[in-house]
Amino acid sequence: MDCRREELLIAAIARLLEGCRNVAVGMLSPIPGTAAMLARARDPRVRVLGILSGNSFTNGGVELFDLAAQGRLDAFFLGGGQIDGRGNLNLVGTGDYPRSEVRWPGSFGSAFLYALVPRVILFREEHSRRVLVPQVDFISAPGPAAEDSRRRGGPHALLTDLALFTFDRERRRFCLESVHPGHGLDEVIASTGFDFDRLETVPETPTPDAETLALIRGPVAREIARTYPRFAAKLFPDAVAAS
Amino acid sequence: MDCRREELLIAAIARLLEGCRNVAVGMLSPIPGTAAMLARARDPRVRVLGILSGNSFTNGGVELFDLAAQGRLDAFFLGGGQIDGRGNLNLVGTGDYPRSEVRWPGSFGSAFLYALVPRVILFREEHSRRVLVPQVDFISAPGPAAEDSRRRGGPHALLTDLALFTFDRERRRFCLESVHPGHGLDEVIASTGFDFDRLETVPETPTPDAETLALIRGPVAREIARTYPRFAAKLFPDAVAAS
Amino acid sequence: MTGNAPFSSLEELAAQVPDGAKLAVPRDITGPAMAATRALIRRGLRGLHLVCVPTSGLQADLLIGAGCVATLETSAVTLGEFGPAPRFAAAVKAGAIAILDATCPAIHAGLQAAEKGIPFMPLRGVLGSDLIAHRPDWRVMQNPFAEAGDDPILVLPAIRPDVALFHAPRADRFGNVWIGPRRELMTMAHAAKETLVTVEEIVDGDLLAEDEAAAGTIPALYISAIAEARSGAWPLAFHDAYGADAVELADYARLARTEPGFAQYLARLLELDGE
Amino acid sequence: MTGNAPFSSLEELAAQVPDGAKLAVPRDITGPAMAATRALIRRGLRGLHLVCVPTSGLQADLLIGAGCVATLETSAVTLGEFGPAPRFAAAVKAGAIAILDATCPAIHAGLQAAEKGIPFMPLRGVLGSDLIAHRPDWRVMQNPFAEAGDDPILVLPAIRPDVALFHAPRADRFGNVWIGPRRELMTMAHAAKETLVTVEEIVDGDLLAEDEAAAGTIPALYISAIAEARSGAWPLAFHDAYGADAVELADYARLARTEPGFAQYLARLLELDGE
Repeated sequence: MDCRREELLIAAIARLLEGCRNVAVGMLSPIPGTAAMLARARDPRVRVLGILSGNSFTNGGVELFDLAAQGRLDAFFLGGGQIDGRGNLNLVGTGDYPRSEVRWPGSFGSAFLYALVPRVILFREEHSRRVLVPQVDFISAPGPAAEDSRRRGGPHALLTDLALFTFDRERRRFCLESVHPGHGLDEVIASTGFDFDRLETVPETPTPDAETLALIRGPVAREIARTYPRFAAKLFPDAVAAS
Repeated sequence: MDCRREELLIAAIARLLEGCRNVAVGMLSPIPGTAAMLARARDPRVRVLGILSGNSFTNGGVELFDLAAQGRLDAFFLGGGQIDGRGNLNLVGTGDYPRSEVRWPGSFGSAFLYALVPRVILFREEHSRRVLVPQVDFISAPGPAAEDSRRRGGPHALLTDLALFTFDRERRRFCLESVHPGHGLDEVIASTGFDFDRLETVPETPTPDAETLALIRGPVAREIARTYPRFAAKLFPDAVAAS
Repeated sequence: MTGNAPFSSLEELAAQVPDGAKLAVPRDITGPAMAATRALIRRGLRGLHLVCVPTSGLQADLLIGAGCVATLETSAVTLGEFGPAPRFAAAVKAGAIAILDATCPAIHAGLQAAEKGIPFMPLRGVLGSDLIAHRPDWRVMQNPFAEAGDDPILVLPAIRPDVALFHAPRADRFGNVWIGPRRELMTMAHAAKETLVTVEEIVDGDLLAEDEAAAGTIPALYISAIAEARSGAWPLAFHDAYGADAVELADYARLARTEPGFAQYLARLLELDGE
Repeated sequence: MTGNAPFSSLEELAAQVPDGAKLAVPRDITGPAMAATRALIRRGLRGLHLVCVPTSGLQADLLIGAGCVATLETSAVTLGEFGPAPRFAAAVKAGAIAILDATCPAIHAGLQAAEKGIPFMPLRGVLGSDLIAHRPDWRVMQNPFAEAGDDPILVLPAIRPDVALFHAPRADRFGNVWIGPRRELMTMAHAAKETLVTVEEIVDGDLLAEDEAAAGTIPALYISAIAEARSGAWPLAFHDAYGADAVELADYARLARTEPGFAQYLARLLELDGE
């Protein structure tokens, strides 16, 4: 079945969300947002929180964080300018802090949500040694420490344009789950700045089946057009025009 | 000038509120409530908070306490089943806690507000050795301790049906300010279960002047009729009928 | 929002409060769920740890009198202008219930700690009160940010109710509940594991669709069950909707002074809702 | 409420932010007072400790570029879909401003501590983040309620702004300000010593008279000054009232990449409001 890069990622994230009830998504995250909407289209008990048009919060900006601390938030997405093999995230900048060579926006809620939300999905399209580094220059949000038994928060998986990894808490290492169609293991190794575990033969990331693609391109596309109009218009012009 | 017991108390409290901006009053406190309204009639910058029809809070029941902790609340009223000479208040009960001989409702916010609101006015109409005791059976809210330099909260004064006291922080004792018309020093001493300071000649509590009485019986009476209808109907039937 | 609104009957709602639950209820003027309280009594609920936010009146007195309460955590219980709460005072004197005396902002702070998922919350004041000596679950610590000298401060553990129960003006068909400015109800819903709500009416439309209504709305995600109960706060007043039933409340205050009088009142009260 | 509503012009309002003030502002989607921000820049404000609640965008970048900011306390600064905030990044690299990097819930917690008049607030998570090493004003302590073993927890000092500044849809003639569900604005007003507000319009009636509007209203007692400013959040979007001015924002993002480009943009911007 012919499927676009974004559709593959959307379907992969929706699989990672299986069994979740409350999923929060940032406003500038159209691919995770679309994936969450796909999960909801499949299971109406799924709630997608934090997208502007959803308006599901009524206690101000603190509510998302309180919700996570109450244990009500099942999944969230984080990225980062740098991600290292221990699962540490850097959203602050490169070089010596505070006078960073490259300064990124800042840590946002990552230092908190990464520790508290059980299924944090790391999503970063660019898969390169610039992003996936041996060690981050600044730890905005740390990967789980060995002794940190109280932590219930992520990481759960890392998804890029090339591959899908899961995270092994015991070993404190990523494990390559699958490589996307059209890419190879060598390319993944060459583009990753840290060591990771893998099976002897790494499967290919499954492409979405016809039913899933129909859902994405139909009702889900129409729904996300309200929240991510530019993204929807680019990716699903037919669905947007029809709605 | 002929004035009723309640009007004398209302005028006395209004004098104690001079210079205050934000005054909070409980719902079952018609005399302090009327006094606060009188203070507002004299100075429109006075805000009277916490009376139901005023509806001045929009953050739920916690807002009064947060307001006090922010330092925005200038005056509040407290009573108590027992008040002792150190300024300790008991709103819990007599005898051995927890199986009190007489159990009162409980401490409400007294333990907090008494420590934080600068001008806490103790108001208890009954002036007797049953109420004004040598030592309370249970300290709901303590009087100021000698070493407690951080405390900014009350007591400021104690007003009863017989007399007005102020509280001396240094000496940790009440000082008799004035005795109400129709009562004498001997009666006050006989009815008070604790020692207190006083001048050689104790003045009489001033009765409200004609202007004050006109304010109380006119605009203030009409205003409080909305919040304390029974109280207003009993005390100011003419004003209530005219409104 | 999704279409899984949890509507139920009063009896189904009452069945969701297990024996021994830590149950949070609002003060009389905020909106206790009185019809649901009768359903709780009718089903013979036992062993409650009742948390009054931050005080209670008729509701606590009824539940205590009916034998539903093992532990009472409150800043006060009173019938207000109708006088003292007689079953409360009698139970405390008899040692029939365990009492955790608090002060209003301490209960708010404990719920806010649970809302924020933090183990404790500091509170100024209260030091020197006998309340502290009788609350082994409270602690006094040094302020870690004190600039100079001794600066003790009270710290309160989070209060995480198993169930929050209250009455509200309306819910929509998605399960969102409008509470207006009575914000402690939102804190209770955020803090509690389950939240049960009775409402005067269930309305069409989406309370979250417009900012005007959303500002006073608890989103459905915090709500476990909703039952429609017209006059659900009776005989208490309910905001602008109806005043207190003064005859009924005076009747209660008079009869509940004795145990047989209370039993007589309760039998009549429970009959009211019929079966 | 009383009739002392503090209405003023934009310039009078801007004059109430002293040099060196700790100024709290909301994130881009909540309603920064952009017209007032231009008035602050025009009057040459200096030495701000800018607290972003909990992030900022155009407003922080403009104030930094114009030299108003000495210290920046924030969880992030970004122009969102228009890209990075160039003056922020340049000032941090050059060491021209002191940066206090935070994480969103830590800023909310600090403000809530000030709202509650407590010296600190605990927060879960964050442990192990380099943020802590660079925030000497934060502390890690043991949870005094830990049931067993080691249980470290971050505690954050109260953030008490000298001034909170934001834009809101409307105020009434008594000085009450309607913010709807954007509750962090109420926390900011409770936490700050003074609160300055610009509004789209001043309406008749009393926002506190009915529960519907009161649920989303900050009472006048917290408000120091109000100035009417139509399109006061421009060029940012303002809820349902108006969208973002994408041409203007793209223009800014492009020009502000260099210091001369920023100067050119700023000169044009300040001319807009005229004198």
